[in-house]
Amino acid sequence: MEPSYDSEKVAEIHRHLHSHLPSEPALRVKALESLLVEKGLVDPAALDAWIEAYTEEIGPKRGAMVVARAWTDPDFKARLLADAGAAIDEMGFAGQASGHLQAVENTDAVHNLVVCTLCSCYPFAILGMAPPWYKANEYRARAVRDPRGVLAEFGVGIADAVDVRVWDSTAELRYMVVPQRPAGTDGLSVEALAALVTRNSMIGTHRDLTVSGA
Amino acid sequence: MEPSYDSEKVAEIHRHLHSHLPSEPALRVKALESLLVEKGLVDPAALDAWIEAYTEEIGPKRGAMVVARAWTDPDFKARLLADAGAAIDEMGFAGQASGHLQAVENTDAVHNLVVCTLCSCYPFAILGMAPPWYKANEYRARAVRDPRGVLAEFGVGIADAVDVRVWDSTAELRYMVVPQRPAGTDGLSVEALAALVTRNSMIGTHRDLTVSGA
Amino acid sequence: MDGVFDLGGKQGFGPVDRTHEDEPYHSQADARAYALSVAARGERAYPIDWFRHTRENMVPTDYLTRPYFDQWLQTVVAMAIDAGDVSLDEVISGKAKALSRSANPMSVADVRNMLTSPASFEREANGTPAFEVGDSVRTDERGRSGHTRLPAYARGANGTIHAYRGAHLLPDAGAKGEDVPEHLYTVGFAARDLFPEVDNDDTIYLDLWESYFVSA
Amino acid sequence: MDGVFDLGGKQGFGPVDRTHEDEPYHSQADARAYALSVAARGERAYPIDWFRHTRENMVPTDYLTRPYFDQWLQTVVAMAIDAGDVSLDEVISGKAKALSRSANPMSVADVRNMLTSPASFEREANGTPAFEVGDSVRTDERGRSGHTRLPAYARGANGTIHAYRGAHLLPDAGAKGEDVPEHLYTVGFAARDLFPEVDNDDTIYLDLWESYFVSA
Repeated sequence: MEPSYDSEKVAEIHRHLHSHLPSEPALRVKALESLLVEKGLVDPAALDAWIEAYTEEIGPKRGAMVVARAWTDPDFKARLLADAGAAIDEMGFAGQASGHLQAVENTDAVHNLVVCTLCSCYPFAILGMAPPWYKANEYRARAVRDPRGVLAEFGVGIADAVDVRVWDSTAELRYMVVPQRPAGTDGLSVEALAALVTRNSMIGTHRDLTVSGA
Repeated sequence: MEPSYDSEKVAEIHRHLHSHLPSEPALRVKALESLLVEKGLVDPAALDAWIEAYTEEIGPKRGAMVVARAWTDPDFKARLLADAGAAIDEMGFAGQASGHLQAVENTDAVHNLVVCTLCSCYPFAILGMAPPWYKANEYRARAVRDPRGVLAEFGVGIADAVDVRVWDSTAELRYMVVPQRPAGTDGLSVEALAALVTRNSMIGTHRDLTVSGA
Repeated sequence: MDGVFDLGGKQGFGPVDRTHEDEPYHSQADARAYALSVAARGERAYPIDWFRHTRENMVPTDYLTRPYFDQWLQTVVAMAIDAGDVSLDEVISGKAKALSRSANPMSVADVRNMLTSPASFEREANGTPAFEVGDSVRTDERGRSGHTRLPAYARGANGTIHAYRGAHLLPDAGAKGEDVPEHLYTVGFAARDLFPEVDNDDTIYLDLWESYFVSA
Repeated sequence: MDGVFDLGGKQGFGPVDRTHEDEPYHSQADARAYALSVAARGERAYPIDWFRHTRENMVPTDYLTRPYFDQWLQTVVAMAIDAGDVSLDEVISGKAKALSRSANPMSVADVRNMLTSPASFEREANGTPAFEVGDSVRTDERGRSGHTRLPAYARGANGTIHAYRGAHLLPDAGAKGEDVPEHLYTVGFAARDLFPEVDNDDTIYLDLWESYFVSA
């Protein structure tokens, strides 16, 4: 059958699941996995492929490579800021949720921060799995209302003169922050530069990258 | 000391209590009772007095007496609709949350329903303890948005031609509904009439009272 | 304040559960929690809106999942800790270090008195009310940062003055320990103006203070 | 839809917990729940906004308390029950009565393909965009009854068009199984226009569809 697209119907299904599935998350997941596999709706090999993809292959190192290249290749940086989806495709990184990727650049006068207040959308293909805090109620609630307070909790102080720009990515556009290149990195290779780029700097909860990579 | 009136401070206190008090409600209450009594902040005899007041003495029978009198005494009814707080004081029922009581009358063309969406305010002195559903998220969320749907769940069908008036009692005014007197009750005493008045009819989740009192 | 407590009109909530509806207390713990929360407020005449605002600042998931009087009790304890009548350490350890300096607990006579003495929140007005019955009003669009009593569902909405109620203490000020009387009105809103799916002529009434309106 | 999921700007939430931030999955169950929720969507190309709307219709306290991918998994299972691929009885009992008639599960090759093929939500536009970069816009006041992507904190607010993004599938229609392309804009809002306590010049950007605006 086709989906009903009926809010009331799925709400009622959720209430049944709430009442009848195990309340412990691990048991609930196990029960559902057994059934979905038994029904033939899920191939166990596909499960392993999904898990491994984000354990072994896809993670914030991709984003870091993109940033490092942008720091060292002005033409690439221009392409990245104009159409990030196409630019990461050049590097073989196109994938989940990267179709409408936007890159936003930090400067001395601007700090960017990314959130999705409605459901935790995230650019998987370029940053891997979102950290738990990105998906947490606290971050979703506070990032738009008190970004400077949230940043302070991450150890990031923002001077009054710096404008904070919060990107609430609730449509299909996804955002990555291009952090500023740290001082004292003139001689470093692209690979060495990429090693300095933290995942949080590409979400915006880290600002000042350092040569020690902290 | 005086209260700080500092939102952040009490929010932080709540987070500590969340983390450190027993998660089981009965154990939490027991632990707090022991401490408050030991600190001398609470007199156990006062606790018993509060509990007994709403078990033995104050309950929806009071509201029912008010309604029955209004049905049989037009002057009292006029006073009740003009100033319910003063009218119930005549009957010795003034008490908690009755200082700004309002009575709203059901008619063939109007049905009234009472809720407090912000915190479950309720006219204790005249109706006793609020039922759990009145304090529940579901009732608070839905009574203003879908009163007819909520009423249907209570077995109350409202004809399209009848206007529903929802009183969201978020200030210090409290509301009681004066239900319609059922047919076939001409010869009944005030006491017998009062026995027909249900608590839910005075909140508005019951409409058609019957001589069998159902 | 915007928060999860502002439940009016929120969708996704299921049927109303009517369990225990005919007992004054749904459990022994419920009865004790109620009594403790009213008795422990005793000597201090906390403004009612400081109580409400302290409750609003509970951990949001506790607010939505814990029993009602259990929340009252935790709120009263949080207010007592804030005011220094008991320490956080004492509450967490369960061990009283000393009698409270301010201990003068509510007596049974106090209880009897409270049970027969309704509080009034009406005060002498400052100036005349700006609106009359029948006037159109529009509510504030964005709410207030602190405690306030204009629910989110009725913000930025057009309504009609149904009644003038005198000057009552403004909750926004009460939650800060200030007594500020302000004109209070009952306002009727067409349900169809508040909720997009409504197709009837039902009316929602709210009691709102004059400063919650932006224009006539 | 108004619901607890619309968290932006809600107050009362405490510090951000950074536990497990450096592992892709915070537990084995988290990893399995993720994989199941993406693999079980397999053959059916559910509109992304039907998935989101089904998640929004979870029991509200589950939404706020359960792990993220655990919610995804329950959402996918609810969609599968709704579509008849598995019955509620089977899910509750844990006993499959028969192979799903439609069973044609996602293969490893399908996974590899999805991992390298970004979906596009851009479509041919119907007509020209009504707004240009720099235009002032005002968002809808009251929201929509069903799924929509205008957060409550940005309703009834004035903003400025920052960029035009082409015509994208409208989420409100997608949640009903309809493909409706509509002009999409990135809109900047002064934080001080959204939240009363803000006293800086920060900006909040949202990607909003043309029908979310009420006037220029």
